[in-house]
Amino acid sequence: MEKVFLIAGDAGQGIAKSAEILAKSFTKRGYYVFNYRDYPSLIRGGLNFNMLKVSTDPVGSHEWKADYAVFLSQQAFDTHKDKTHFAITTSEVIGGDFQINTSEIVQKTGAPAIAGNTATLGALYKAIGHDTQPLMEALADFGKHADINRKVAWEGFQAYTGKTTPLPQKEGGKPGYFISGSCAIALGAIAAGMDLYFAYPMTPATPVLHVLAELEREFDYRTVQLENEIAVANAALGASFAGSNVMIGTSGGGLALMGEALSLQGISELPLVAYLSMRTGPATGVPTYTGQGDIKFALNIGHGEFARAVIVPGDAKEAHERTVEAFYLTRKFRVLSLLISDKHLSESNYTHDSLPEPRVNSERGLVKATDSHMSYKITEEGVSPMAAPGVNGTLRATSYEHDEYGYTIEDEPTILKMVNKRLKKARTFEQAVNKLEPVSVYGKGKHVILSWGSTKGAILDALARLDQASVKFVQLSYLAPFPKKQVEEALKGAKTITAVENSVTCALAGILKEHTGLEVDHTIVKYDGRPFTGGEIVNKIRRVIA
Amino acid sequence: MEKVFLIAGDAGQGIAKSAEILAKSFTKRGYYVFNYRDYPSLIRGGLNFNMLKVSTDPVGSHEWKADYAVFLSQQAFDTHKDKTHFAITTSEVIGGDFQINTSEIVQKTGAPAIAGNTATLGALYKAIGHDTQPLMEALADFGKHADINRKVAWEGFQAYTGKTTPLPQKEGGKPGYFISGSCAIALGAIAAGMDLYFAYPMTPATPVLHVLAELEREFDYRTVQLENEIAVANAALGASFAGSNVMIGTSGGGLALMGEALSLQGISELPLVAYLSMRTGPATGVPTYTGQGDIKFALNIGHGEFARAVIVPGDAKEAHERTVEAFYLTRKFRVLSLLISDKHLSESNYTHDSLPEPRVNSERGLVKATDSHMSYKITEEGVSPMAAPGVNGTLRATSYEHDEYGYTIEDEPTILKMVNKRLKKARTFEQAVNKLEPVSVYGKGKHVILSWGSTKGAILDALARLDQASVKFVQLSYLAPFPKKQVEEALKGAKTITAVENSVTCALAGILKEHTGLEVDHTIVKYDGRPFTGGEIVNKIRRVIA
Amino acid sequence: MNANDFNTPVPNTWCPGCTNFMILAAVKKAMADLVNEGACKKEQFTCVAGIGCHAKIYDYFDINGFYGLHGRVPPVMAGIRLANPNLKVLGFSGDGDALAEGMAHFIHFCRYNLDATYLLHNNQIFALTTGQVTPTSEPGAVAKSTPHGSPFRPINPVVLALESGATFVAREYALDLQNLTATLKRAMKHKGAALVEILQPCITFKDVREFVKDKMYRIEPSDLEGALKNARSWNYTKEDSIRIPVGVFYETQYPTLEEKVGVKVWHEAYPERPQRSTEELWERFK
Amino acid sequence: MNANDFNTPVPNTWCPGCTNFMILAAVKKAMADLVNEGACKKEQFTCVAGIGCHAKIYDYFDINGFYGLHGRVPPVMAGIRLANPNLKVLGFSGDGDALAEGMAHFIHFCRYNLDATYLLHNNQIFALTTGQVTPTSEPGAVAKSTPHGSPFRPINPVVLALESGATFVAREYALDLQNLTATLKRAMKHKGAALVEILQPCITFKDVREFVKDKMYRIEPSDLEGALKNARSWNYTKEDSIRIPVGVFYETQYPTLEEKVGVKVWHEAYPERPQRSTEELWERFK
Ligand SMILES: Cc1ncc(C[n+]2csc(CCOP(=O)(O)OP(=O)(O)O)c2C)c(N)n1
Ligand SMILES: Cc1ncc(C[n+]2csc(CCOP(=O)(O)OP(=O)(O)O)c2C)c(N)n1
Ligand code: SF4
Ligand code: SF4
Ligand SMILES: [Mg+2]
Ligand SMILES: [Mg+2]
Repeated sequence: MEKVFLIAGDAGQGIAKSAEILAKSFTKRGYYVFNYRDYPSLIRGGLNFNMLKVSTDPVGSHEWKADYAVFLSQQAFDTHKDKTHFAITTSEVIGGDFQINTSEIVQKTGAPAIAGNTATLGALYKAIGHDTQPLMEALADFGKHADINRKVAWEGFQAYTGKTTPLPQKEGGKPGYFISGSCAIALGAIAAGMDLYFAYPMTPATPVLHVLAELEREFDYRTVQLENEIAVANAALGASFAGSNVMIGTSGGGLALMGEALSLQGISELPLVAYLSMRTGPATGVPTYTGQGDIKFALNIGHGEFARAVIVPGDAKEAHERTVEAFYLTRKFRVLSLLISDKHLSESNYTHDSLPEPRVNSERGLVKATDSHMSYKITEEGVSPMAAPGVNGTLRATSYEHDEYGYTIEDEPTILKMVNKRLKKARTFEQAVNKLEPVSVYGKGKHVILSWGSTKGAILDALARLDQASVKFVQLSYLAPFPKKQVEEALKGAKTITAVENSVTCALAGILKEHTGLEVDHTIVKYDGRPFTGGEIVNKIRRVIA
Repeated sequence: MEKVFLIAGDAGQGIAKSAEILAKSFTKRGYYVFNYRDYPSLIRGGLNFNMLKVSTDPVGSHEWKADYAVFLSQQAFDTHKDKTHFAITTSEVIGGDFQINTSEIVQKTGAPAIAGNTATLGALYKAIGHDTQPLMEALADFGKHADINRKVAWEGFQAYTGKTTPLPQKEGGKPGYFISGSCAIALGAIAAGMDLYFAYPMTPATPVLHVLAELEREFDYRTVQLENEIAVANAALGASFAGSNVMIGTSGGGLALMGEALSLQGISELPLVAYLSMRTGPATGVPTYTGQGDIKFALNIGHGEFARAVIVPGDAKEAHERTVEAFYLTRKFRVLSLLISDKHLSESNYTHDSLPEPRVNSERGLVKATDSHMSYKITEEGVSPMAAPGVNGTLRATSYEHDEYGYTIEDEPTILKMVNKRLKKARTFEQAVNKLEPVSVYGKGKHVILSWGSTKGAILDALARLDQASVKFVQLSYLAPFPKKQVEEALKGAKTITAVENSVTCALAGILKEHTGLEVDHTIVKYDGRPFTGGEIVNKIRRVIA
Repeated sequence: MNANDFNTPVPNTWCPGCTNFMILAAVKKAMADLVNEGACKKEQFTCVAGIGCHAKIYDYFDINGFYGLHGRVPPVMAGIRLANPNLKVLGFSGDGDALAEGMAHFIHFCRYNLDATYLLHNNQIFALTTGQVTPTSEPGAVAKSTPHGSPFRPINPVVLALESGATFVAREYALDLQNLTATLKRAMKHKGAALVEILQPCITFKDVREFVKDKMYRIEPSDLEGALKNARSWNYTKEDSIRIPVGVFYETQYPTLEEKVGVKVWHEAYPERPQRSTEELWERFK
Repeated sequence: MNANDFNTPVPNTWCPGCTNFMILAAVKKAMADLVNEGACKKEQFTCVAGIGCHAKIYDYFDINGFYGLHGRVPPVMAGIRLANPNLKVLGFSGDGDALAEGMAHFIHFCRYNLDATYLLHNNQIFALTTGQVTPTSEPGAVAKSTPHGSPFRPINPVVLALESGATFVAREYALDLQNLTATLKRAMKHKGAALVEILQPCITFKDVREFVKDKMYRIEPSDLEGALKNARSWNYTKEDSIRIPVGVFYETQYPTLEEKVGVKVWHEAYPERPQRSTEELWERFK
């Protein structure tokens, strides 16, 4: 059983905060909440909205139609009134199914005008037939303004006399965690033992920068914003060379500036985690909206040939786990870890209740340098043990082809030796990735939905509504190295394969074909900057497998 | 009938010049010459060598073993003596099969020491049993030093008493053109009507910059070196917006810095030709050596999804023709033209005798702006007519998603409309590329060699020595849009497919599979920075199709 | 012709009250004046914008426009001017745009003495990305990526422009419409690289309107040494003791890059370039 | 310990007689002196090189080394210092490397006052790419990409460094081994961003050895104003009338970026970071 809530108003009106409070109040009672944030690229005056799906079962997507909407501005009402079955408005708005006189309430309670929002939350609680206790708890988030907001909420609850469609009480459910993809990635980096995070702000990667900056003293690492993305990537490699565990973060435009440095990662083999949060492209595109259109670029970024992990988690919990894996892989194999999210995963909030620990521990794993240390020693597995400079020996890292010491070379035999070393490493590393469950299978049907990244939530929500005996979801969490065997295994006996991607061209279909020769039967794509909902997937899949 | 000559000495000794004179002398008699230049990344003191194959039939590659070598320094002799059957040395060198006393000759003739090189060329002419006339003609290149060099050459000819293995006289052959890939590309750009070339120096793309700078006043265009590659790419788009026909050039590292601007090309749809000359990567790699390892990066560069032409000519003549096509396509369809070469094609010299004109003419094709001009007008073919600013109307170009006027938008319907416009354009453009003979087939056998770019010369040379009834060469001159139908046609009935690529991973195999589902049976790769020779291809193909 | 003739139908998405509105008004007024004076035709104006709040200006006036990438305004201006020296180019950058991402181009724009007017909307913050420090933020500034205080010192773009060869350098305050308009007109009339820094307080993330208004005083142009002295007298700190010089710091003449390269309006000189046969071109390689 | 203790077995590929050999000698000598004086251990020295002839120095001394990308020396230095403030970082750039490709980083390196020594091998040419103009080439310079004369003016890196906040700024001549060594030692001992421009004539593409030697005169450090005056007195032109100041222009103290950020040797402080459970970390999102 689920209910969808739409909270809409002007940018700067505190929409995001109201939605968060509401969501938190539900998670406190054990509900699952998914929160989608929709906002244009401006600071104040435009329209924002949040779509919350609240359910007694796990949810990972929103819907485009709400059961209840709260409209905090006229513009919001006029623009979005069709997105809801029932509209609660404030005294500032003309129209709607039920109006809460927020100005009266704030006057009566002596609250500031902005607290009027909270009255509508009280009203919503009445509308679903719940007592306000969890809401009152969640309002603690307002700190010293908590009490006044509670008063306002209570008045809103009292004032509401509109229709009520009850949401079944969820008893006994353990309160879950309500977290965004960005926060999960930041915490994953902390769990993995990061020392330094370098970034230059870029939507939608910026929240990770903000969260990490906030927490840097508590966990004793540092966050440094540098002059641009090129500086960021090169500084990160410098820090990695010096022994630190580093991560950088950006969006597509910033990544495009880092191509040369990522290629340097390839030949210097310095551990590096690069976080990419995609948005609607090309170029500046539609900067606060989502898309998965950078994936082929990420898979192939950097001139020359070198191995990389392209890690594409599907929800917040996985984002945390996979971030730890990104650190694990780059430290253990000295390959580039590209950790990929998008606006939808980074900026949506998920409810997770169980938190299994990551599959691996990330370790710095530095060896002690010897007096005649070989930074690029040829080993059986192709991985040269890594040491940090400063205590013993002479450590080297270089953008040129080099010998085992890191000296520049140009002769054929040494080039071959070193390329072959890196090739061997790539194979060792591929085996390690295969052990990280790069492919997950949900359901058992013969109609396969194949996808990766942030579409996971909508597809899982759809799966719950589809005939699970006939549909199966194969989720890829790694696109490089491509988990060929596991994908082939998962697709064996498929009647149809449908690739789902938030893109124009459905790169996944080509990627699948390139690696397995398998052709998808259908593609479901969406490229208007908006993410899929469970409902959309249900409809499209039904049409496709009809 | 062919002979291979090796000219080796120290960097700064004039090796390249000697080789060029020798080559030119042969082309004057109607021979075909291919000249491979091998030099390390330094200015003076290291070793350079040139390998010339001189033949009565067309040639497009060198060999690693010469019939005659000239060694101008001890170091050159010691390092490269195994590369030849017979070594002519100068008086400075201890060793060799025959020594020309160059110091005596320069003394006697009163020539400067550097002219000693020319004596060895005279000697070579004796060794192949030819009269020196064509050499004397070619020495005209020395301008006011021509006569003294002729004297020296004559002395060298006289002094040689070593073995003679005659090269058959080639009578009646029309003198060919002896030209490098770089020069051909520069001339192609001039032929296409380029107004502005922007670049930042980077080996092996720099020669195009130098040649274009040299010729800019003669053909009235301008070459501008800017502060870095990011400036280059953005300036080019600015100039394109303002109505100019522009090209930029770089190598892999520079291209990696241009990713963001190339993505801007994708959404702004401003005509742009970007020339990439690849070298051994990743990163700085082996900067004066060759490789094709950037191809997947080039095919996918730039965040977001947008169409592009990836044009991969195989020799100098084709480089000229395809450069004109690059301009044609970008102006007609407002798509990015990526013109790709590598050190081997750019810096080798080819002999061409017949010069068919390019398939198309490049036209600027500007329309006149109207008062309420739509820079991104939706048309049936998806191509918005292009006008230049300054006379009428308001012209716009933008990195944001936009409406037909170029104003910023974020709403779903307009995003869809504009993405669909660009999709339509991509299809129109694909059809145009299919008319440009993107695939060439040589030979008729059922064992197919599939390749692209600079490997063409070696493969054609090999084909001449292989059983042409059993082997066929399918050459791709476009990798994007991928000429799927024509490739499938050419591969129909193949017994085996062997992909040849100067790379580690043979990207071509994956590209083929991605687009056609076809799996190659064999790959022949080489990744030591050196190009294939005809002989290497012959040996490897024989093993493969045995 | 008046400022309103430059209006567009696009809804404005700056925060209500944003000081950028005044810059927009001033630029439109300056352009209208120039057209009325016969100095320039409307069709010649061409705007190049970076990415940030400042750059949204691209949508708000009806002149030719290139909405480029973050930090890349100067090279786009260079490309436009080298392709068509008849266009009157106005560049719009923010402090993040010009001095963080785009610092290399900022310096080289001045060095090239490109004939264009470069407006630097300085609000000492990355505004559009919701508030982080920029190269002109004061020492210790608390912002979203520096919640424990910025470790950086501000850099002075007026000094840098003067030292890098800009031939017209000024600073104005966004809310002083009259002086801003006058200085913009002067800058647009100047032949060569003109930098106009505009103090443009962000009322949402860093509202220093009162502070700037209090501290401002007008200066007159002087020689380079004097200009530098004036420029260095305020280094973007927020102490109470400081004073902020505004006005034209410096103006001089020097050949422009376009002149030195020797360019023309290529597409007018050659509506189509003469077709040249391969044989003609390859002749020299015989 | 002496200079030879820093030798490597790698064959040197500079042109015979290249002035870079003297820079190599001076750096080795300076390092040996610092070790002998107990100021530093050999293992602490860490070189960061750009791409160009200058950068080949990476191969020629036996100290920790990061051979990076063209133009990117400063951010690599920053990364190293923020990761391990015990390392003694020496950066090596060319004029193309630092002032064309890398201009943004050059300015910000000075602004950050990163505690590192930055050597700028200035030969007024892109040497390794066989000779094109750089931002310090004289006006009208004829080179391979400007056969009809450069349209650009030179820019003055000493002035830029002073204006951008470098706390130690000097210029030396590559062939004056004694002064070069002494100044390098001073720079290495300085806490903060130290720029040492080294006039390093390229004997193959632009041999101005005689010119530089003739025009050089030594200066003493002064206050910022004096330093700027000295620095501006030569702007990289080649007129007969010019004089070239060499020596230390300026030295001052200011907190470094590392201090302000508050860093430590992370991998020594935390050989392995404590493992933290997801539950512990997610607690705050309950
Ligand atoms: C390559 C790149 N990096 C980062 C961004 C994200 N970004 C957009 S606006 C902006 C800050 C703009 O600050 P400023 O130039 O000062 O403009 P303001 O918004 O303050 O007017 C940033 C970092 C981007 N668009 N492109
Ligand atoms: C991104 C990038 N662009 C261009 C190059 C090519 N490149 C190599 S060295 C060099 C010039 C170096 O000039 P400078 O820094 O002055 O060094 P010098 O050789 O004079 O010592 C260039 C442009 C490169 N390696 N990387
Ligand atoms: S955030 Fe600041 S600069 Fe941006 S529009 Fe709002 S007030 Fe103006
Ligand atoms: S080219 Fe010039 S800078 Fe480079 S090694 Fe030779 S002399 Fe030295
Ligand atoms: Mg700003
Ligand atoms: Mg140089």
